[in-house]
Amino acid sequence: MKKKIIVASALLGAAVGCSHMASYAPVEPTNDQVKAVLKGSFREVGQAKLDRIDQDDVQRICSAASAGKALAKEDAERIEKSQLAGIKYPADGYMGDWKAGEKIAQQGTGKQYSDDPAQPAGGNCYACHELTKEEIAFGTIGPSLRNFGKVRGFTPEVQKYAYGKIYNSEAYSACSNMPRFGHMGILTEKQIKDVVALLMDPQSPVNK
Amino acid sequence: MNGSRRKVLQGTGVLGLAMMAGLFKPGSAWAEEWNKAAFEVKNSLNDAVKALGGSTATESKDITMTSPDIAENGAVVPFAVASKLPKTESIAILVEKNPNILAANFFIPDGTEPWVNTRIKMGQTSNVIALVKADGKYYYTSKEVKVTLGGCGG
Amino acid sequence: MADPMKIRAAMAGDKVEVKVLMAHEMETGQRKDSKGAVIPAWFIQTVTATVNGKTVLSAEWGPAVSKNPFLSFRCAGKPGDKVTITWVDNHGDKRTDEAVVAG
Amino acid sequence: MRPNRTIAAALLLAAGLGAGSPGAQEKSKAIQEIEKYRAALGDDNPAELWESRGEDLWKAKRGPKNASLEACDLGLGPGVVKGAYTVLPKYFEDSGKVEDLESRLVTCMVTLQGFTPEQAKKDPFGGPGKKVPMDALVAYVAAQSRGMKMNVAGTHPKEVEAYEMGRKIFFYHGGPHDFACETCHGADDKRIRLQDLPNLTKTSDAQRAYTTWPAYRVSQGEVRSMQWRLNDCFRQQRFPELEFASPASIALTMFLAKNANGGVMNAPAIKR
Repeated sequence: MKKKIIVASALLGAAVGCSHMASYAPVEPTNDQVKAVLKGSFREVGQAKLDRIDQDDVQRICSAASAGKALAKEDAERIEKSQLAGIKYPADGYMGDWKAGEKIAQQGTGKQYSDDPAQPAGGNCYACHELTKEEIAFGTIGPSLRNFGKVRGFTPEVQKYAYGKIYNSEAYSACSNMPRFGHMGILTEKQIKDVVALLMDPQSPVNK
Repeated sequence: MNGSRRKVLQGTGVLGLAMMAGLFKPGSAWAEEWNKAAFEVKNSLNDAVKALGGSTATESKDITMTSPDIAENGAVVPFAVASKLPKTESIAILVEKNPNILAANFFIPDGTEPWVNTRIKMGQTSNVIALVKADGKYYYTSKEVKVTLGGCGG
Repeated sequence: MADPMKIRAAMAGDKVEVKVLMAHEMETGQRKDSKGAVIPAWFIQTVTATVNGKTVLSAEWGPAVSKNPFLSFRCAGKPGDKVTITWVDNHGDKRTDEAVVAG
Repeated sequence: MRPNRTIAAALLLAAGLGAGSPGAQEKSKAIQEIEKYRAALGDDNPAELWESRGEDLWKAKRGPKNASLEACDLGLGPGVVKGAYTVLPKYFEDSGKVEDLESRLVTCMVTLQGFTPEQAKKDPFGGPGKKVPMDALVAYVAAQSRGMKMNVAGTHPKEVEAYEMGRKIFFYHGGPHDFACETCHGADDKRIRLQDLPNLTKTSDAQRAYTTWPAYRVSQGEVRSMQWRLNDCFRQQRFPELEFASPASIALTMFLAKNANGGVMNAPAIKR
């Protein structure tokens, strides 16, 4: 959207033949230029090192896409394929303890420089999703997950999908807003299973 | 707004002058003694009433407590309490689930409206009680206020 | 030393409505610092309000009153009257400020 | 100001036009109560305590040169405070840099008062028991633009460059959570928990958001500047720490401020 405005003003400059305006025409900095400015503007604190500014392919492509370049179909497919291939499924089933999952869904800390890296990170699901009827303080960046298992069926296939989606959301939807909890080592295998149980256990308040 | 705002004077100066003028006698007329025992009561309304010098409190519809049902942050929860009880002497605000139940107690002399508006901390979702002393007896009303979590890192 | 209060006093019907903002930490004594040590309680314990020298409100507060406290009340008075507010905290620190009732 | 959208949604629901989901009614009730909460905080804003401290600091003779900041040019000429916040960030000839309010104050503390840049940038944010000059100065200066429209020029080549850089930073995904500013602030009508998230790529939301900073945050009992806002967003984005008055922080502020042009300043505001 912004892109269009910039293009329009550049065109206007050219059409009017206004030379000083043309000379001020915005030039979009390259990704490397942006990275250099960021590296010079941030400092390492605690567990947050400067390498967090380095991007993987997914982050680089999705940054360009959100800044105005439409996400190419090939890029989307490439992201989804490569990310799906990297999902490590548990050997002993997908379901953990929904009560532990609820705590993980409530907890917002983890991976910030202000957090103790020795403590497990939270999933902070409620920041973006509606889950249980009881928790009214939920966000709407992601879809409602009320009755997640009840609606989709309490089947092993859906359990596996839920596990994979939490492990690496990019495998199912390129440039999703949702963190790649397993892929990036935010949540452990056990924690992801607990969150799967929160979504998929018939006794979980998500399905009540 | 600015008119009265800007007329703020330096504290020690005023206090010093006032003391010289004999307006304030520290520890006596100008400041109430702080009721330590009442502020140390844990979470019982009855214990708080006793610590304030009463025996029991009766529920009353003549007290209104205005506050949101849900607080966006527990650090600041606005409360306004009004009493229609004749001879209202004091208005207190108590939060059942705070470490100490009594948050604040206001003494209302003749000529002052039995109404106060202030902001209180709440550690978690809790019942909040407005306790009024009127004509020597204690009355109360209460409501639940939910405290919600917020933010993306917390 | 504590910062000055902000006091607004204006007629609201036949009463004076007084609004006060006070600068104070109102530390509960329940919190811990980054090293795990308890931060000692530090809070305003008593508040007294006078109009032309006559007490119109007094209060006792615990640490559950919010940081940078706000207080509003309505008392007898008229434009030009002098409203004086004094607080004393548990360290024995005091602060007194004044405002004139606006017309 | 803020409640329009949610109140409208609540009215729709009340009129029976809302979605049939059983949660819908509760949702609107929760949001209505949050709106009541915000309304109850109203205009009685402890930020006034910072504003008056800031005014005293602005006029106080401080630093090795024992000078006040009263000769500081905040963009509208030396000593002009009224309206200055609406034209910042701005390119300054004397420093050869684009500066937002905070970095401009640093420049003036260095040039007029004789502080070293390190001294001027030290402790930019207050905390429990820690009062810092910067917060108070920011509150004072911003308050002198209350009721005035944001009017950032953004036409000097350096300003254009900063805006473009800020724009790219806004969309820059990184860190363990893949977050960018855009993750939370790139779409309409989103919330995190119960907090509305302004869509900062849209003029009306950008105006509403930018014009209410700096703000007194009741959750912290402190007045927070735009520099703090950005610093703490990046903390929650799981990035390293954004340095105070750094080039990235000023570029991003340029992007946000210019997008808010036309919005009426109402800061310091009071927020959760």
